[in-house]
Amino acid sequence: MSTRPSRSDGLGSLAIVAFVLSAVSLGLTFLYAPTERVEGDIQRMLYLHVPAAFTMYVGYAVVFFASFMYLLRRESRWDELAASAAEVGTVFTSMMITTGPIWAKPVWGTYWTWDARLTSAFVLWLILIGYLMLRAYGGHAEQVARYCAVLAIIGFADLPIIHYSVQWWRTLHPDAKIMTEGSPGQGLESSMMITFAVAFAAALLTFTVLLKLRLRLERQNRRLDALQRELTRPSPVVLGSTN
Amino acid sequence: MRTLRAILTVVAKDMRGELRTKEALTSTVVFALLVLLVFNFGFEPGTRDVRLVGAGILWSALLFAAVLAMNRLLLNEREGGGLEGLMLTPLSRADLYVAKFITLLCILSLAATVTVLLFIVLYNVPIGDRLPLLATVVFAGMIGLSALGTTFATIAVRTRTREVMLPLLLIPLSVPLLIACVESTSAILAARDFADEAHWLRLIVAFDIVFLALGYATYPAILEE
Amino acid sequence: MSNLGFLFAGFTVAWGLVFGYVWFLARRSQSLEARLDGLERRQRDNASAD
Amino acid sequence: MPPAEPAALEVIDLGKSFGPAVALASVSCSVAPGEFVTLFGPNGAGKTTLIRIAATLARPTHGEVLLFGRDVRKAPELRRRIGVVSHRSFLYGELTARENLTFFGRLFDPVGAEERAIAAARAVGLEDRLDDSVRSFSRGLEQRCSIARALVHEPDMLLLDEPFAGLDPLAASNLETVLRGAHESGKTIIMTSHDLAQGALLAQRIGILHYGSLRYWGECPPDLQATFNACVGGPS
Repeated sequence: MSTRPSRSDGLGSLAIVAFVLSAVSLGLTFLYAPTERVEGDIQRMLYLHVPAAFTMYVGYAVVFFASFMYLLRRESRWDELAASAAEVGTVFTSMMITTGPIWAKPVWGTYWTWDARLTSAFVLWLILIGYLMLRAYGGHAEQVARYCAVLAIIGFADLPIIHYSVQWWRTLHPDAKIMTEGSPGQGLESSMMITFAVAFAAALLTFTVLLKLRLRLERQNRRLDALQRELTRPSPVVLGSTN
Repeated sequence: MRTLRAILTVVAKDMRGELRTKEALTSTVVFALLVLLVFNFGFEPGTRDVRLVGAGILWSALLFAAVLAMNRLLLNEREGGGLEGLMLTPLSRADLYVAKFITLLCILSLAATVTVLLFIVLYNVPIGDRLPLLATVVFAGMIGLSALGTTFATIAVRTRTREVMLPLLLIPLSVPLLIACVESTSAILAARDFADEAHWLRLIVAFDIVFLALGYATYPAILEE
Repeated sequence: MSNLGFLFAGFTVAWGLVFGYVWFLARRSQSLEARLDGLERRQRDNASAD
Repeated sequence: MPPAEPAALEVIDLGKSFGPAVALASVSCSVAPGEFVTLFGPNGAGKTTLIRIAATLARPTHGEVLLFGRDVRKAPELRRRIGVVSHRSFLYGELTARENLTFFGRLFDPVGAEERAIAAARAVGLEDRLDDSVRSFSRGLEQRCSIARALVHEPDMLLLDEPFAGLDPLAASNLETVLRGAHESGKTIIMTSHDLAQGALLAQRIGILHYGSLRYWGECPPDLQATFNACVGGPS
């Protein structure tokens, strides 16, 4: 069925590149990028937060695409990809959802507020948790694959609706628009742009490495499951042997 | 025509079974009543307060009662091997979605009617002639909940932790619907000009259409191995 | 500036998450290996018993 | 009988798997109209999977299954020609036997559903209990009602998954009579069984499945136990 993945799939060297790039990004963030005038040093958190958020959306897109392909083709490799991307995506979602409040405390004076972006991020995180729970408790492997694919497709269609509803909910309130997130792009210095670019590349590369690692593990796990079932099948019990 | 008739046959069978045991209906209404009671302790009810928090209370009661009804309803199907019996008939899997959706909508609408009336009485809501508007919003909300609920109750009932699984999957996905329903309900309760709030009703309708279509399209994948 | 404390906390959490996840994957990989060992042993036992 | 009549069930290189996990490897066989076939095999051999695919409940990963010459995946109306009995009854406990049978009959054809329901109940000897709710039935009665449900649309073929499991001797002999009657009226019958004696009693042809492949297919051998052991016993 599935071919044994070759040892030299380049994952090791890719991991090294990802690590080096992340270290470079860290260096640029603290040594190269200028201190922002209004927010001060804490603004450097955004070099982590924004790429993490972007990578989360990439993860979502991969899960959606793989789920769609799974329902279309019913090949287990698409389900393996969806399962892996959802888990790695959860790591980046968690990264975004923890660095966000830590950045917000000194800037906004509060860890959490039910602002539009925070709320929708929180909802997305909950959807992913539900997805992983369904993976864990959904029954036998083939059933889990179908159920999770349906959840991923419905969840993905929900993303824009969540975004707009939360936006309306907050901006149309009289007490809205307390604060807007430090939006990159407005009068950004070129050194900031470069730092952001490296940070994005580092995050995406880290995502790729983790995804490949997780995917390899998933495949091995499934092959082992199948092997175990073959080998530990109960020896045939014959009833009615009085015949 | 033939399909429609078969779908209605399934709905009639479901409703007959439900009206005989009244399991989903009674448990849902009693549960909604309990939520209304508990919130009563949280917020000192008075005419002014109801305008602010009434919508939240009403929709909390409706949402949690709906989750309860969904769990009950598909559990009945599961007892005898459930949907598989229906899958052996000429009805297509997508038609089964329509049948289950209509049944769920009927039961949720009945339960919601009772809940809304209880809410109005218990919280002294000065609703006046805005009752039809409130009914429209509640019914539109129930369509959306039933559309998602049919899909996820079918999934949850076959998982190991179904009581937790259904709300865990359903509620985050229904957030836009809930926001829109709460916002338009509070506009109605506060007697604000509804023309300014019409975008919420449009959002509810869009949500209903999108998730009915997706539910219809993906239901075969849930049922068929 | 006390902000640096927050900054440090944020970066620690983020890197911690990635390395924690890698560690978690490594643990799972180890448990797979253990299962594989068990199966191999079982297979050998079966073969010698038959 | 015209010679060109297609087989009641034709299975060609059928496989069902999910990734590396294989439920059915590659099964090919053919069942003539009016034949009575019993499938044997240890747990997890693929019997239920085969029945479920033939019943249009599961899709094959590869290969083809033809019912009366037509692909099961492309012709859902073939469900009118098969009746399926599984270890679950597919009945609704809160409704009576009559309501259950009429309901299923109506889904196939609204005309004359009530009459067909009564006829099906009579065929399994359930006519006295028609107005009792299914929840009050014993396992044997429930099983009979389940068979009546499978017969209510007058199918040409019956697919039964472990119909004798959990029945006491009296109920089992009742079921045997019902199956013999259905077979004599010209229906093709395919069932699975893990009980060699019971399963071989009515079968004209048997199949033995092991590890998802068909190890034996043909007339019932004189010493079924020995054949069975040879198929599933030693290392393959």
